[in-house]
Amino acid sequence: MHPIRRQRLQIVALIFLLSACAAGLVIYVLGQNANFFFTPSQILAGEYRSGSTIRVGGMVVEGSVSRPNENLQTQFTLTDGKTSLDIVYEGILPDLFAENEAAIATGVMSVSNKLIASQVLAKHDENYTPPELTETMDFIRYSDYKVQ
Amino acid sequence: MFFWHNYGPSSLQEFSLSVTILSLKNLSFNRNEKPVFDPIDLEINEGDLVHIKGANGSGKTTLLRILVGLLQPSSGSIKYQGVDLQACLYDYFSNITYVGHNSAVKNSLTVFENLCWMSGENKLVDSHIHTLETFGLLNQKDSLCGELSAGQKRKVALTRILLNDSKIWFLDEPMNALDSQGVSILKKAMEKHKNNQGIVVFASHQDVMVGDVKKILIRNTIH
Amino acid sequence: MNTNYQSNLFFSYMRRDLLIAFRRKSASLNPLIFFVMIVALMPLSLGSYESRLQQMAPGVIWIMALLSVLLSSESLFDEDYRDGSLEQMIITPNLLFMVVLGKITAHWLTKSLPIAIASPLMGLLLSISPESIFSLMIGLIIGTACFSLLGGVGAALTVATKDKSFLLALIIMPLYVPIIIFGSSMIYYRIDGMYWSYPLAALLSIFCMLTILSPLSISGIFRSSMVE
Amino acid sequence: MNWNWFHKFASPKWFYQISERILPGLCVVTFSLLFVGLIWGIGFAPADAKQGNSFRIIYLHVPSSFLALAGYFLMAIAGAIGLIWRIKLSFWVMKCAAPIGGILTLLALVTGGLWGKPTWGSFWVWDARATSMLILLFLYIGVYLLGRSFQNSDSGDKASAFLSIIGTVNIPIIYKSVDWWFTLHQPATINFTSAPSMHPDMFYPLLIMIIAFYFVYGLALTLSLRVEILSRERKTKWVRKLISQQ
Repeated sequence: MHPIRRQRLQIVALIFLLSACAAGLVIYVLGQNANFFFTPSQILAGEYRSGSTIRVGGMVVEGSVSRPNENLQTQFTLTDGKTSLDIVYEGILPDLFAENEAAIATGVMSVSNKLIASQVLAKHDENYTPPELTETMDFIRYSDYKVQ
Repeated sequence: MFFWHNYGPSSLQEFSLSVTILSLKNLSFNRNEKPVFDPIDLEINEGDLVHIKGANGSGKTTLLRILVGLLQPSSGSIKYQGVDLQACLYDYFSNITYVGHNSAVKNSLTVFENLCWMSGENKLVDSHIHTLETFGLLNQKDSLCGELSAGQKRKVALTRILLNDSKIWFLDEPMNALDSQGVSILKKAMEKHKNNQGIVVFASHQDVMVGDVKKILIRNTIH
Repeated sequence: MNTNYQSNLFFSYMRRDLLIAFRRKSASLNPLIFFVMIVALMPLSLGSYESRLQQMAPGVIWIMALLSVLLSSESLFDEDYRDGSLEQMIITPNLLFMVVLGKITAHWLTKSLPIAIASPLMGLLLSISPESIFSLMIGLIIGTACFSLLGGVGAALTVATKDKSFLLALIIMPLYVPIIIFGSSMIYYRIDGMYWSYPLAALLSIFCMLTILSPLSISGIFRSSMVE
Repeated sequence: MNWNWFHKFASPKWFYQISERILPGLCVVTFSLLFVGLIWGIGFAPADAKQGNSFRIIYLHVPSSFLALAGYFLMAIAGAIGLIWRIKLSFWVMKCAAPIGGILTLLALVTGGLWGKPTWGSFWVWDARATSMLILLFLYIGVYLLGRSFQNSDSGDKASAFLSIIGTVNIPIIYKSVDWWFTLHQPATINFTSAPSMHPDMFYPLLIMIIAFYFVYGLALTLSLRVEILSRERKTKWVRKLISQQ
C-alpha cells in the first residue's frame, strides 16, 4: 500500500496548507475594520486611511442641519454619542434623512477636519416596539449604534 | 504475495486446491428496484477462464462493472482473497485490468501517447514495442487514434492487458470489431495468461472457442 | 496498473489534458469567443451612455465570465465519460484527489484563464474606469479558478444524466454567489477609491476552500458507484 | 459496525407500521398547535408601533424561513447517513424533504413580500435575509432536479445527497457573503427579521407557531415518505400483501 500512503500524505499536506491560508485570510477580512463604516470618534482618533473614501455613520444632531448658501450645499454634524463630526454634502438629501435619525455619509476627509460627502444614506429604526415604549427611548441606547 | 502451497509431487499439481481469488455470494443488482439478473454465486480460482454469456441487455456489462468495483451490488458480497472488495479497493485495483464496452482510447492522442497514458511510462519502452508488434500496430505508432479504424482502436485498447501485468483481466465483448488475426492474438494471450495462474473474465454473447471455460449464464429475471 | 504515475499524478493528468486541448485548439477557444461576443453585445442592450456602462461594467464582465466558464465546464468529464476513459480513471489504484485537481487545472488553463486575460480589453470596451482594470484582472484570475473548481463538481454530478448543460448550470449557480459578490465588489471598492484588499482576501479564502473541497467531493462522487 | 438495532430502525417496513400508529396523534397535535398559534398571533398579540397590523404576518414568515433552513440541514444529514451507511430509507427521507423544504422557502418568500408591500412600499426588497432565502430556494430546486434526472433512481439519490452536503457546506459562506454584500450596497436601510427585540407577548405566539411548523414539517415528511416507501417497495412481499388486503 506504499503508493497510496504517499499520495494520502501529499494530499493531507496540501489540505493543511490551504486550510491554514484560508483561515488566515478569513481572520484578516473579519479582523480589521470590516464592520464597514467608521464612527465619528474613530475618525477624530485618526483610525482611517487619509485620502481614501471612507464611510462615517452616526446620529444627525438636532438643529445642526443648515444651508449656508442657496447652492444646495448642506452642512450637518453626525455624532455617535461621544464625539461629533461636521459633514459637507452637495446634493439632494434622501427623504428618510431627518434630525435625530441615523445616517451614513461616504466621502473624503478635508483638511479642515470636515467630511466632504459624495453620498448620504438615511436609516430609520427597524426594531419593533409597542407604542407605549417608543416615548421612553433614552439616548444611551443610541451610543452603541453599529450596523452588525 | 501469498504463500504458495505445493501438494506433493507435481503430478498432483492440477488437482491441487487452487487458491480462490474472487468469491461471489448471491450477488444481485437492482436498477430502479428491478433486479437486473438472478443472484449469482461463484468461486473464481487462479487459472480460470470465466465466460459471462447472455442475450443482449441481460446485464452482462452491469455484472462486469460490479466485479471490477465500478458499481456496488445491491445485495450479496464480493470477496477478493477473503477480504471484502470495498475494504481492499486500492490493492484490488492494482491487480486488475478492465477493457470496457467502449475502448478508452483518446482520439486526439497518437497510439504511442495512448500507450504511455495507459502504462504510466512517459517514454517509449520495449514492452510498448513488444505489445505493438504482437497486435501488428507498430507502423501506426505515431498516427492519431482518431484516424484508426474501429478494429485498430479496439486493438489499442486491448494492448492495455499486456502492458501492465495484472492478475485478473476483465474484458467486455473483446471479440467484436476484431478481425480474425486480432481474435487469434487475443486467444493466445488469454491462453498464456491462464497458464501462468492468471484469471480472465470476459463477457460475450457469442460462443468463443477457448479451452475449458467456466460459464456463467445470465438470464435477466422475469419480473 | 500505471505504477510509476503515483509520483506526479497531478502533472501527468494535467499534461495529458493540456495535450488533448492543444490538439483541438478551436474547441478550447470557444469559451473565450463566447465571452468576447456576449460582452460586446451588452452595450446594445444597456445603451452606450458612458456613465451607465461604466457603472455596470464590472458586474457585467463577471457574470459573462461565469457563464462562459459554466458552459465550458461540462466538457470536463463528459468526453472521458463517453469514450470510457472515465472508468479507467476510477479504476486506477490511486486517490482521485490529484487526478481531478490536475484535470481541473488543465481546464482552467485552457478555457478559463484566456477569459481572465481578455477581461481588461473587454473592460475598455465597456469604458470601465482605467485604474480598476488591474483589480478586474486579478479578481477574474482567481474567480475563473473558483468557477472551474465548482464547474468540476457540477460536471461530476451530472456526468451520467441526460440533459447535462442546463442541469449543471441549475445545480451549481447558487454556489457561485459568494464568488460573484466578492469578485465584483472588489472592483466597486477600487472605483470608490476604498481599500479593496478585504474582498480580495475573501475571494482568496474561498478559492483555498474550494481547492480543498471540490476535488474531495468529486473523488467521493466518482468512487460512490454513481457513474452508470 | 452494523449494529443490527440501527438497521432494524432503518427498515422501511418497520417505519411504515410505526407511522401507521402515530399518524392520527401527530395530526391532532399539529392542527391544534397551528390553531392556537394563529388565533393568538392574529387575534390577541399587540400591534407593532410603526407597522400596525401588517406586522402580524411575522407569525407565518419567521417559522417558515426558520424551518426552510432547518429542513435543508435535515435533508443533508439524511443524505449523509444514506451515503455512509448505505441506508435506503434515509435516501428516501432526503428525497421527500427536498420538495417540502422548497415549498417552505417559497412560503417564506411570499410572506416576506406580502409584509414588505405595506411597510416598505415594494414586494421585493433586496435585503440580506430575503436574498439568502432566495438562494436557499435555488439550492432546493437544484437538489430536487438532480434527484430526478438519473435513469437509475439509486444514483439519483446519491447525486442529490452529495449536492445537499455540498450545499450545506456552502450555506454559511453564502449567508456571510450576502450579509456583507448587503452592507456594501445599502448599509443603512432596512434589515428585518434580525433578532427582533420583541415584546414578550408578541414572542410567545411566535414560539408556538415555530413548534407548530415543526410538527407540520414532520407530518408532511411522514406522509410523503409513506408514499415513497410504497412506490419504492412495490416489489416486496409485504407491500403486495398490504395491497391485496385493501
